[in-house]
Amino acid sequence: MIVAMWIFGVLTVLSALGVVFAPRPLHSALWLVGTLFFLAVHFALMGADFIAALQVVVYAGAIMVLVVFVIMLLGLDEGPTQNQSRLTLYSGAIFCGLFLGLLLFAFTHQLSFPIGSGVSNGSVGDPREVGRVLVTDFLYAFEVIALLLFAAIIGAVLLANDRKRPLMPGRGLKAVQGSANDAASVEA
Amino acid sequence: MNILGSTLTGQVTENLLLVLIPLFPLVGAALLGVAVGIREDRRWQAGWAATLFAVCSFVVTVKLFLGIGDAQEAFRYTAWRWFESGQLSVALALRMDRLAGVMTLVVTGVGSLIHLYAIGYMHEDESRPRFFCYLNLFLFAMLLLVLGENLLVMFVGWEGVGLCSYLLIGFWYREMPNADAGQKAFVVNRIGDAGFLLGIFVLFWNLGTVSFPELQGLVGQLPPYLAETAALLLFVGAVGKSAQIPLFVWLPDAMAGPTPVSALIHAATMVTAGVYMVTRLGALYVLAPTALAVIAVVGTATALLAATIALAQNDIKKVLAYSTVSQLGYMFMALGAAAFSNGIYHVVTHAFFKACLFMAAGSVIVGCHHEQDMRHYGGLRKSMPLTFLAYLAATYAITGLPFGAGFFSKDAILWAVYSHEIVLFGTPINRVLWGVGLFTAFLTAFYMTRSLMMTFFGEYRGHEHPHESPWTMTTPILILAVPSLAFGFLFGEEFLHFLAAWGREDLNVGHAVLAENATYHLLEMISMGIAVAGVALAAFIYGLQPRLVDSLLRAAAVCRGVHRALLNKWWIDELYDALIVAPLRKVSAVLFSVLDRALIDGTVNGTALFMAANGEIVRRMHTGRVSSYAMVLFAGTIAAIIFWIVL
Amino acid sequence: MEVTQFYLVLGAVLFTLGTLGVLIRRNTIVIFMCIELMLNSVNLTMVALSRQFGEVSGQVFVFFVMAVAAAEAAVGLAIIMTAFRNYHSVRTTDVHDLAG
Amino acid sequence: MPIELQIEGSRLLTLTMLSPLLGVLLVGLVPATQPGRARGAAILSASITFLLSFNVLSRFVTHGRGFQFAERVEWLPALGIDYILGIDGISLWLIVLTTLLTLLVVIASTSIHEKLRAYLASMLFLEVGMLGAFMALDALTFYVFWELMLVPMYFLIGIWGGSRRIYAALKFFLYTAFGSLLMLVAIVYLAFAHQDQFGEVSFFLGDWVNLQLSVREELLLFSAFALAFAIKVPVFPFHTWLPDAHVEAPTGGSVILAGVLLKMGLYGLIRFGIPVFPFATHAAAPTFAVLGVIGIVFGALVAWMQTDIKKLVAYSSVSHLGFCVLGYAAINIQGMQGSILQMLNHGVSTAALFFLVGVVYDRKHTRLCADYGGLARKTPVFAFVFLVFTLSSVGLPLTNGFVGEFLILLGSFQFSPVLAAVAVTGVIFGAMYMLSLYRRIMFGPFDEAKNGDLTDLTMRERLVFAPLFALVFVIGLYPQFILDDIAPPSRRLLEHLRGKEPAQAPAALEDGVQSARSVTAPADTDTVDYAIRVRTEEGVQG
Amino acid sequence: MDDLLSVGIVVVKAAVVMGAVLHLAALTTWVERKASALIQNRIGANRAAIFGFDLAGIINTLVADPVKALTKEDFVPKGVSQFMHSLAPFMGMFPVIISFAVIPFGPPIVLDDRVITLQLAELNVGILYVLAMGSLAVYGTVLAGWVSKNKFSLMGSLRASAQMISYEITMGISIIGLLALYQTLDFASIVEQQSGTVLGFLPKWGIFMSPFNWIAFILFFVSVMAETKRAPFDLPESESELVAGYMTEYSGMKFLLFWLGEFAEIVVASALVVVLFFGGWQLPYIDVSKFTLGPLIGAMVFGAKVSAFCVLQVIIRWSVPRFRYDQLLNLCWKLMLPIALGNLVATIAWMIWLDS
Repeated sequence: MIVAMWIFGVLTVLSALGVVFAPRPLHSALWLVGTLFFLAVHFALMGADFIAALQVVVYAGAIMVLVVFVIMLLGLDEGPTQNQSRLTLYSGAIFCGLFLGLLLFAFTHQLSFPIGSGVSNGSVGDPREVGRVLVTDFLYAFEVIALLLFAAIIGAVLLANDRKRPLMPGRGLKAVQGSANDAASVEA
Repeated sequence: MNILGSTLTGQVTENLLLVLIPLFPLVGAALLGVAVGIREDRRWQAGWAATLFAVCSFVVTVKLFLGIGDAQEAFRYTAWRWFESGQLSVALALRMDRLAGVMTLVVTGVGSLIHLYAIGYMHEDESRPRFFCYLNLFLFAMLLLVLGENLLVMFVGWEGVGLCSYLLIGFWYREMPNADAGQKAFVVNRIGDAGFLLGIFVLFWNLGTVSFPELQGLVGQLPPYLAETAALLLFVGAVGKSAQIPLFVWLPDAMAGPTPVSALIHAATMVTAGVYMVTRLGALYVLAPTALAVIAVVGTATALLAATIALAQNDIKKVLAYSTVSQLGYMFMALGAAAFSNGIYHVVTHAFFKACLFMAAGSVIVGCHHEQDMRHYGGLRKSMPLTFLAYLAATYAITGLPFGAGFFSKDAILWAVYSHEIVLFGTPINRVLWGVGLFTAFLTAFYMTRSLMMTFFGEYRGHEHPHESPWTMTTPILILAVPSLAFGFLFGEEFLHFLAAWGREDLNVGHAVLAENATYHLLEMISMGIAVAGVALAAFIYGLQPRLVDSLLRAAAVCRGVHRALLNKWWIDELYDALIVAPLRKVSAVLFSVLDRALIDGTVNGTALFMAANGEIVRRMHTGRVSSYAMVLFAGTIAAIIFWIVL
Repeated sequence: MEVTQFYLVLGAVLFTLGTLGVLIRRNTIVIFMCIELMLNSVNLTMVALSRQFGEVSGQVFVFFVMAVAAAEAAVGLAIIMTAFRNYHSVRTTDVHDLAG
Repeated sequence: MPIELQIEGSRLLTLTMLSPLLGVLLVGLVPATQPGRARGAAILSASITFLLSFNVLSRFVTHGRGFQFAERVEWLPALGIDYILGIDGISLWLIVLTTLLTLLVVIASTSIHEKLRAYLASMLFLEVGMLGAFMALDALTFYVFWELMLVPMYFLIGIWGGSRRIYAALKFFLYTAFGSLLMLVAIVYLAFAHQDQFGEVSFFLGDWVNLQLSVREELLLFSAFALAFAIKVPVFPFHTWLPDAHVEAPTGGSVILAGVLLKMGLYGLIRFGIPVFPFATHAAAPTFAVLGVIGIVFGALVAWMQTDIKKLVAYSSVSHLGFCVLGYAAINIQGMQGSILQMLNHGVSTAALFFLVGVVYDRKHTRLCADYGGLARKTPVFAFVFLVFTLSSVGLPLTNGFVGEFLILLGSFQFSPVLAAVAVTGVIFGAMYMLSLYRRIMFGPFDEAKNGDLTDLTMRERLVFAPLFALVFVIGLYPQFILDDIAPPSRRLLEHLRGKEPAQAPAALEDGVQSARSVTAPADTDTVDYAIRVRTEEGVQG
Repeated sequence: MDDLLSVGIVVVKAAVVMGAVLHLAALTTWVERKASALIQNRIGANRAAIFGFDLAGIINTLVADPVKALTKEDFVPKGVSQFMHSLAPFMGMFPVIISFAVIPFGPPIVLDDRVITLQLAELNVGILYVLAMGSLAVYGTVLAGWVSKNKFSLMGSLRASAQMISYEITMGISIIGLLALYQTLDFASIVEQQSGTVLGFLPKWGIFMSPFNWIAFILFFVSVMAETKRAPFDLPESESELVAGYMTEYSGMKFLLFWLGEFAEIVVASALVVVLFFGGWQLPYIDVSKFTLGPLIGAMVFGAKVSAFCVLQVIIRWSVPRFRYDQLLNLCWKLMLPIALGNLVATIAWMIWLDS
């Protein structure tokens, strides 16, 4: 466990670096897929199987496909993109360093709970347990999230629809469904 | 029997018929209003319908009038509680006592005749229904004014007649001067109305009521200075409505309206509303001697001023208009001498002869194809004999030649002034006023005869062929000519007796003191002589020596100057324009451009600009680039974390 | 190093890297991906703490974060597409209509 | 003055207030290509609201106690904010006016071609805000609705307005927002003052009445409220947003602005100012009276100078609202009743005037008097209707304008004859500018080449004018049915104010007023009047 | 020592599974050639032979073809990253093969105290794992299409990804009801639950566990077929429209990898269908796990079932014509998705009814 943790930890950080510093967006995207995949491994290592699987399905399988899709569709990968001005770069780096330092400081010296005292019982990662909590304690949030996704679908359809081509050229509801399908298929 | 000083104790009878009097014209107005757009070939009916309603109203009035008992008795009709607030409670109520009855008779009677006359006068006009609608509406408002049970109902009529006057003066609105004249009339009237309102306020806040009978009983409790204030404020209203100095300027302009309108509104009825109102509140006015003095002075001055202007006018209607103003001045002289019934007497006789004069003038105007300048008349007695007869009779009456209607009423006024102690600023002025009144009588005789001569005698100086008017026009004129001549002679004494409650005790005709008073008879002689002199002089100049005036004007610069001044009405319009209207315009413009736009808006916009300038500085921080925002956001987060850790 | 602490630190590092990416990259899509990275680092932290405390709600939160991320991806990418249609670029330096 | 809530379970007020939202929904569902159906939906909704308000009117008990149809629901209990609605005779008629005018505006929306649905939705939203503000008894609820009105109006001016609409909209927004923010501060202060004194935060008007405030506090807080309300009225030096907003707003916007929104300010002064700040109300009355009179004369004079029809009517609003303020400041029953009645009258006649301006503007797209002239001949019905509303605006007796104006002047005369005398000139100037407007548009020669294509009022327009036209005469002939409703709350308010005059006159002005007052009225007018009245009745009967 | 043994066992299992899948896939290619020939009434794959034995075309398909592919020129378009170009087929192949890791292919072997499950990874979220891997498979096609710098490729990959994502949803939803019946996501547990009978005569396979599961089966089967991107769902590589879709620029071994991946997908799909609906390694009426050779028998039963479904898919592929693309998506979103949702509701309702 510890060994795997370290190995995948290093891999995660490396691929995250790839995401940030890869000159081409598509490479960034692929690095990100890697990162996400490794994170899924981490989740699995921590016993959160459900989350791990979900991580791959949702992130790697859906969101990142969407991103890659957009990159390809828009032809954004023509060449390495320039970074911001030097000032931004340096100040960004300094801020990030400061921030990381703060976080590390906080996580190593300021934790308010004794590290390792927690008992990881086996049922924590069990999908059954997660599911139960999800539809009991968090039912309201669950429903809200459902609504949010629904709204997002509509929003995405409206936004991505080409203005020059009206959404509904007199075809009524059918057309809406059609375009919703396209967008939803892209989005799922 | 004088009710001016006493509380009312008479019988008040509720009578539903009373409401019919104003209702007939109102219904007529409404019907005609709806029918404004009827077909051309049906429009002739409008005049007849309106006349019918007016006559109905007259008939009801006669019926009621005959039922009025003694001075304290009255008919009353309360429609509904109009509004009430706190102690104020106003009913839409009508009340007819002797005074109101007389006025109602004049309004409906003369009004009916003028309606009839208007049928002929307006028979070519395409908007006759509208005209008769207005005319009926006017009748309604005037009747409200006269019959109002309280100050507010009177005020309704007061403003209502102003509105109708506005509408009728501007009846031919396509000519801008007509519209201007109407507006001028309304606005000037409104000045008076404002005073009237304030007067109401004074009375209400101190007596707690606006109802005439109640007021009559309560005015005695008013402290003198308040009585004076209220009386003067209300008089301002009368000044506006009855065209006295300084608010008389609208009346001559009002001649822009059709002639029946001039006859009805601006001679016979509306303009006398002021007189009626003062009489109605006579109980108040007798408590306010200073106010009465002011009234007398204003009336006298107006009479003189208007008469002088009338001397030089060439427009026949203008002559009559100034004559009306002058005669109204007489009426106010009477009021100023507390001889209210004499004022009303003159109102009635004036209604007869001035309506007759106006209608006759209208007949002449129609006959001469809408020519109003007397210099283009002449010798019309041959071509329109009936009109001539009527005009002659009316002129006879107004000039104050013996036994005409004007003779009795005017003399009574002069005597009232002479015999009454009118004190202003500690000085008794009644003799002066009398003298001026007498001189005015002379002028009146002169200019009226002048107009008669210029119109009906001599050679015809116009171009179009004159013709006599149709019977609808001549009949009313002739009918009115009769009382113009005979009213005073036949009914004068009875009339004054009838209204004795509103008159001075010592002036009652038949009063022992009066009958034996040598001065009274002397003065009668003098005024008779003056009238004859005026008539004779005018007849001489304009009948026998038509060139005399011209040569006089050519000869003497003074004469020319005077003539110019008279012709231009003493430049009073111009004076008002320069002193009031123009500065007001200037002030408004300055208020708008300087105060409103520059100062207030300047401050507001200046603040906004200041803010905008600040924003301009802050703006540069907003590059519109997400990353710089993100950077700032992130820096802020870090600062927050540090803050949190440090604390 | 303790497991939980390890993951906290790992989360911090990933978060910082994501932030760095957001700050220094110009391409909107890359920025978008960096935000995803930040979200994931938080997910990691939450799962780690969920494990630490034996409390399943941490994972439920992660679930919600994922759902929100999905919604965000849909709308965010649609916005990027729209922006591209209008500006023919997805660089943050080219889209600055809100410049004061 | 305890504020009684006659709680009733029907939730009629909430229903009425929120019913326009149904219209918003319906309008939103209609496709943009079918303006007719959108308008139909809005008309339907506005009619429903109107009928509901009519229901309120019919079930309202004239002499009922306290606030009727009251509702009280905890809204944000943690902050002591309740959702409290309730109406008395004062708000009742304003509510009916609001629903009526909104309905008419929606009917008359044919001139809107751009973004009709948004226009209608804004209008209906605006209606919600207005109704809510008239119904709210909780200061924060009131404030929410108060601000809610601002937004749709901003859009109405800013989107469908004339050429300088952005400037006007912004000016309108900033002016009003500026005032209302100060008011918010005062509201919060009062709520916490209540906590200090009674232990819990409360925004309820009825709780505030019991507050013990020092004179200094009261004056300061009242100033904050009064500024917000004065801007909305608008009282003289704060009026410059009004002409701009009116001129640039679309017809419907002007109508609602003049008809309802301007009443908000005075309504707020009466609803909140008097119960909570009785001393300050007394102290500020002379100032308000003077400003009101300045407004009357100033508005009238400036209106006289205008060449733009709408601007003229806008300045006439300043003048008319000056009357209302004067009546309010008179602090007597006549002034109060007159003021409220005049608000309604102004709502009827000025709204109608704006509609009328809209009629010609829709046809000729110019608002300059000079571009018209002699219309009486070409469009007689229009001219007639215009005349009636002109006269109503001028305050001719037997039209609605008279009674309110009369009561105000009467009331103010008791307060200060001098001010009343100055204010009366407003009557004169009113006739001057309105008739000169009428003369310039309707009279004179008709330019066939320029205006030959003008048409008279259409059936729809006649329909819009019909109720207002009827109201002009109904109120003019029998205003008592409104005055009766207004009287009890007015009396309660005055009762509350009685005996709370500040010990010493705060302003030098007060001296003038005092001395002026002594000219006419004995100190205790009421008793004297009563005595006289009794005697009078005896006199008449005996 | 123990650990070492465990690792060893895992390695062995991995090798077995890997080999089995690849061989099944390879064999399926042969079946494909031969079946198509049969269906089209021709002989098919009969040229290559070793010493005259063509083994009914096996030599041709399993020896000659790979050799040919291996020796072909590896063509990479100009200006394209060699690494990316190679990565694409790998990423297409990899998730497919590892998704087999969670599929139990036989009852556990019990040796004294040690239980060796015939399942590579005992994940308690097995189905999610498979779905996750399935969604990762998209990257292969997407990358291939993008890296080829070719219109047809890009078009093909876009079609492929849209198709796969869409059908994944139907696939997932269609089996939720089933999973609710099983009350678990673990494949081993699922298969174990499928022993015995329902109504006394039907084997208690997934498809018979509720009156609606046959609907789920049809939906799921259609979806997994769509996932394999084969006819009638071969829009991404339809040769008459897009030359060869995302594979246009691939040749030689890389092409073969794609090809093999496709067939591996067929095998995985069949295995999933079998595990979920047809009892996995269970034999009807007989409890295999009780036999000594149970694991072997179970594995053989499983293999047989999988093979049958592979053949079925091949037959379908050669029997049904290709969809039009809009029909394809409409089928998914407008027909299958609603039916899947309805099926879900119905199944749950049925469960509740059963409980009450």
